[in-house]
Amino acid sequence: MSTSSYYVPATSKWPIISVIFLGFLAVGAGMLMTSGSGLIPFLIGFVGTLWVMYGWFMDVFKESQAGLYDAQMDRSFRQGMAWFIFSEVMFFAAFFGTLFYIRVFALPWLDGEGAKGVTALLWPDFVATWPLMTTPDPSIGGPDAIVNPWTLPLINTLLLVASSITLTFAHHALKHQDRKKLINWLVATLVLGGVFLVIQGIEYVHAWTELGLTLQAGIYGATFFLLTGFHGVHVTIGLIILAVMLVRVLKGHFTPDQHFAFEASAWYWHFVDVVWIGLFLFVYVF
Amino acid sequence: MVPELPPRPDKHQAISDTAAGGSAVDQGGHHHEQPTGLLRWLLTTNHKEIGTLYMLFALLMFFIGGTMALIVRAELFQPGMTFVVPEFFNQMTTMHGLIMVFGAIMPAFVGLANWLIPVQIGAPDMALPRLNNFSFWLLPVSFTILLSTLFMEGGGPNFGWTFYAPLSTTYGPPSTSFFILAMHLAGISSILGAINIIATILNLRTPNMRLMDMPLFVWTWLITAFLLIAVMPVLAGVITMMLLDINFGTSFFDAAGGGDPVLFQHLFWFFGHPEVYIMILPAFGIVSAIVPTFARKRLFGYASMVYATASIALLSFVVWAHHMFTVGLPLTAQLFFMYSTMLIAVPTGVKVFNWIATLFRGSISFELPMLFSLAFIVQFTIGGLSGVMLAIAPVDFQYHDTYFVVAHFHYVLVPGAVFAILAAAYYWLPKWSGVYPNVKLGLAHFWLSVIGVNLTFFPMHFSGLAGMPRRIPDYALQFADFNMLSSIGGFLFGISQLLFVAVIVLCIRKKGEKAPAQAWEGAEGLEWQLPSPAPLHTFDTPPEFIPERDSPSRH
Amino acid sequence: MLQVIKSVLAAFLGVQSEKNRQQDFQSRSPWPFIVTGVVMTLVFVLVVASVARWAAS
Amino acid sequence: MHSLLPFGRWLLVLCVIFASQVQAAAINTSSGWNLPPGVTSISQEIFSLHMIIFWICVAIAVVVFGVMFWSLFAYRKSKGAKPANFHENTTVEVIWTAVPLLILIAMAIPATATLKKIYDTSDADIDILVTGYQWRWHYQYVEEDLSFFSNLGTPRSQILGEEDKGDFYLLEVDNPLVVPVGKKIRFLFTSNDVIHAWWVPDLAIKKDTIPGFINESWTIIDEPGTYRGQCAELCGRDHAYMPIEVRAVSQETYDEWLEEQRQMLAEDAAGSQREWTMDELMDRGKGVYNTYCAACHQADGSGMPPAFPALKNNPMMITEEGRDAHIDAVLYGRSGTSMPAYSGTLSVADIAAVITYERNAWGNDAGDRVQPSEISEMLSDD
Repeated sequence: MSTSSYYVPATSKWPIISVIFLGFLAVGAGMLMTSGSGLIPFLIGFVGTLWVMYGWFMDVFKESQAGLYDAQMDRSFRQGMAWFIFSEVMFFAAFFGTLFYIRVFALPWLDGEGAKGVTALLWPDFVATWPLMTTPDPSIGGPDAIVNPWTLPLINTLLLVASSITLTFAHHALKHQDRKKLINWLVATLVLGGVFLVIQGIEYVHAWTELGLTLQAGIYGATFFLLTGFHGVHVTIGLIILAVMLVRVLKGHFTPDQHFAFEASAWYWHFVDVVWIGLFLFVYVF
Repeated sequence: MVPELPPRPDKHQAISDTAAGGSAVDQGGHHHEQPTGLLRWLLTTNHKEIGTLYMLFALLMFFIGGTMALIVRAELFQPGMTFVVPEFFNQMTTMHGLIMVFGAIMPAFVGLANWLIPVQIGAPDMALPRLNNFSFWLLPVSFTILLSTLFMEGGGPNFGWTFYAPLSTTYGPPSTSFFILAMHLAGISSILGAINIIATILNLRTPNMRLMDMPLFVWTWLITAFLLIAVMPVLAGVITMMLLDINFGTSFFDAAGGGDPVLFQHLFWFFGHPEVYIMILPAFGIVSAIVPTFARKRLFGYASMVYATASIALLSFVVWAHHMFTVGLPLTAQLFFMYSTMLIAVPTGVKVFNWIATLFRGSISFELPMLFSLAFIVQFTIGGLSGVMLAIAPVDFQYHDTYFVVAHFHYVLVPGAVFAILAAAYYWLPKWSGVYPNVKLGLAHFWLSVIGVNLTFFPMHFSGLAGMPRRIPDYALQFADFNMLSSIGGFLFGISQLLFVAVIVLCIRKKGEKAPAQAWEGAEGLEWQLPSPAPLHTFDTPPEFIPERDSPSRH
Repeated sequence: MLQVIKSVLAAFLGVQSEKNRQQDFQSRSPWPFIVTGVVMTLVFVLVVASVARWAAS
Repeated sequence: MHSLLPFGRWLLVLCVIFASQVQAAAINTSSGWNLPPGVTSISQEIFSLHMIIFWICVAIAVVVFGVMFWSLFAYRKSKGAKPANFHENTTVEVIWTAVPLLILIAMAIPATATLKKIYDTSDADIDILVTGYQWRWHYQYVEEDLSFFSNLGTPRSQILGEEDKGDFYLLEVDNPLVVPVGKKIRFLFTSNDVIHAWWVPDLAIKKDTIPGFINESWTIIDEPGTYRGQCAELCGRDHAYMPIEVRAVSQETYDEWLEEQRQMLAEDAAGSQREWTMDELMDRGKGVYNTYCAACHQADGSGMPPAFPALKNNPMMITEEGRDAHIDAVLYGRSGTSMPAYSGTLSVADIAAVITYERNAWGNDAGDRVQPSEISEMLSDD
């Protein structure tokens, strides 16, 4: 705080516009799921939301470049981002909790083990295994096979870990005013993340069409796609954020002291990376 | 995430002046041009205006949800299907719960937080003002979608506000997807609002206000905001899984595919139990502000109040399954959740004892905010004591899902949380509007509310113990008398809330006794140094703050 | 460290004298208190869980 | 601004409320306003736990509110009270933290003991599988090869207020669960659709029925009698209309009842083979219709369009061409609507009778009969 007066940002039209488009998005999605119509409001909402994010962030960048934000505003942004990531952690915690509950409690009970083993009277032929290839009611149908963790998933793990490292190098370059290195490492990160997504897509197609591993393939398919799917969405968001950072870097934004937007995207990317490590261990390997 | 203290201002930049607070008031200066008319409210980033919006929204929802409650009470006035059909009755109980929890009580507290936290800690506004605007305006969109489900084919949500699977998934009405998306929007609003509140409290305190100097309302909101950020995403996760079960053929909550319906309840109550505290902790903060003012004595055990709030919050993460004592938990789990739940009574008791010790040997007067706060203490304690009874797992087998539970949580939420919100409104209305609330109307409102609320909810203990399950539109004859009393009380309570609207309208129109800066004789805190009504922009520069322990006026 | 543990325990019970509290808040960093608090919460949960396990057997 | 007056009024009002409730409870002597002590050792243990914790709470309330109201009275500003200057006292705080803790520990010990007894389902004499359906209970005597549905016994006319309500309004069923006294009965709870909860206050059993999982509980009933309860977990539209009636009888009566049930089953099996007259079918069909169909399609067949179509003058039910579709709808339900499949719920005789009834009641004039043998043939074709 160089002066003791507070900085309060100006009003902005973006929040209210964004609320309107989110409303379109929700109503469109609801209509798509219930009646099949609703593509138009959904697309309006989707495109509109993207537009709003672009506009809102551009305003923030302009203000940031104009030097309007003081140290206090910077701290507010930092804390806001940190708590936002904490909320994301809890979002994934719910899904990991689901996975553990199913594996540790529900399936053994259905198979006749543990405190509620009497349940097996209802499913006399069921055998609990993980991965669950045959569901308690066989008509639901489990997957025919599962993804081998030591093929594409391992490559993906290495890609993401590598991308975290390259991003850290980029950050160091930024701190040392080395624009060229910064750009190179940032591009490398983007490429690694992009390849990760492509491989994930290939794996999904393979799983869905050849392994019979689908959302409907019992609880294994459900948890598999829930965890990897939401992780994939987060990778995509992270890539978009990093791409925006690249554009800003190319425009000459950020200084060694003031580059919180860059740091925030790095936090987010590391978070996505850590989630993947958990996924690799508990969804694929164990 | 606790920051180092902001540096003290080098010079006292002319902020040591009078109660009218010369520099505390905006003097034109560098504030941006305000749009006018409707646009002003749509675009506002001012914490006071957003706070007002939140509270008005909550009031509207309070009346919509209340009307639904009255439809329920009208049907239950007598046994037999008399007034509505069971399908509609279930939609009314469900929507009443959802609207009151997510649309009335939470937004009311968020509105109070918006209005009060910046002025109580000497901040110019919330830390992230545009996000604040965004958080608010998500709510009207969310609740418009939610209410519109009532008019969709198959009706709105009819599975209770706890929406247990598979009643809400496989057997839910088609509109359930809309309900889920509406909850997502409300959840985003809550998370972002909570992030904003934490950032404000940790980052924008006036320089010499340390954490342990903060008013308790700020403390309770800091902890509440933490709870919100921790559990709203879990709710988002579980409703997303519902959405997948309904529309994409997954089997999270279906044993046939290897899932478990009880998993839904675990996830829901991992959110739901802290959610209960989200709806009561800020009330503790309000009462802890009002009682010392009208007892003219420092709050007894400030530190233990803070610690007790923190322990309640931490414990709230490990007690969720006490809502599920009858689902067939293994014995060890049953015992664990029974013990941890019983322990919550300890810090909660500490709070009540502290308030009473504050009253003890004070100099007490009975203005409207004080009346509501005292009623809160008594009525909340009744709800707390029935909570202790419910914690005993084997006995809970008899209470669970009966009107005894309905009585318990309504005692905590209506004569508890709602009374605290009303107390806050009467306490700070002079600061918001510049005039005192009308005493005659306020007294009538208070007494009719106290009578109405107790007449509604006290008999429910008995109908529950006598064996009446909750969420039924029709009941056996032995519950008839208690239900008739409850229905009469419900209508009395509901209608008397119109008096509150009258009080507010009078205040908005500035009809009433003008309030000075320090509207209440014994009031302490930065907000009472601002003129009444508080100007739109306050504290352009950090004000000087004297911690209460050093305050000359109250020891 | 002992003082930190003592203070956190006091916080769990909600009882601490003003003198000790003032002393705690002299220290600049809240992190030892936060970390100790989280650890003690976990310990507390484990204790209640083992009591439940013992009682159930 | 105002002084004691409101408090006097407040106290007075609270007294009035309390008195009115005492009176209300006294008027209705059949109910009481407390938990029933029940008829099993567990229910009585739970009742005494309940009373202990209740009196502890009352005592705490008396002390806390006593101190509070005395303070409010004694330290009024209007009487010139001057505020004291204290805001902490470690001794007092330790005491009021420790004492509640001790009380809670004292409560937890007997509660744990009771809970452990409740969980001990070993060595049962009789196993009964209880299955929740929307909206009826199904009981299966596991060792006896005997099972039946238990439906709401209260006629709809009472619910709609067209007729005076009986003493056991909404607490009576067509086929009660019959069990012997003095025997350890183990209940296995599960559900066919959504979560229900089987609750009989006199037995102090309340257990959720979770689809796909089984929960256990047990009871030994000491006194013969009829014990009533209700579904306690919201399970959809007719949640209020699935009561429980347990009849505890002596071992001899129980054995006789079992014999009777077996005979009825045998008769039913025989009945599905023989030819039924129109009157027999209409008579039985009317009963089945009122139990299973009238809640949606109404006793007079008028339905509640569009959700529940009218059966009166329904083309499917007055023409020969509609016959197959009609039978199909009753047997297998209609997907996408709330019409359930009855092939697993009703006996072939019941299905034949109710279809015949629907085709010939309320002015429907299809005139044909559907025989039980026809239905059993169709079912065995699947």
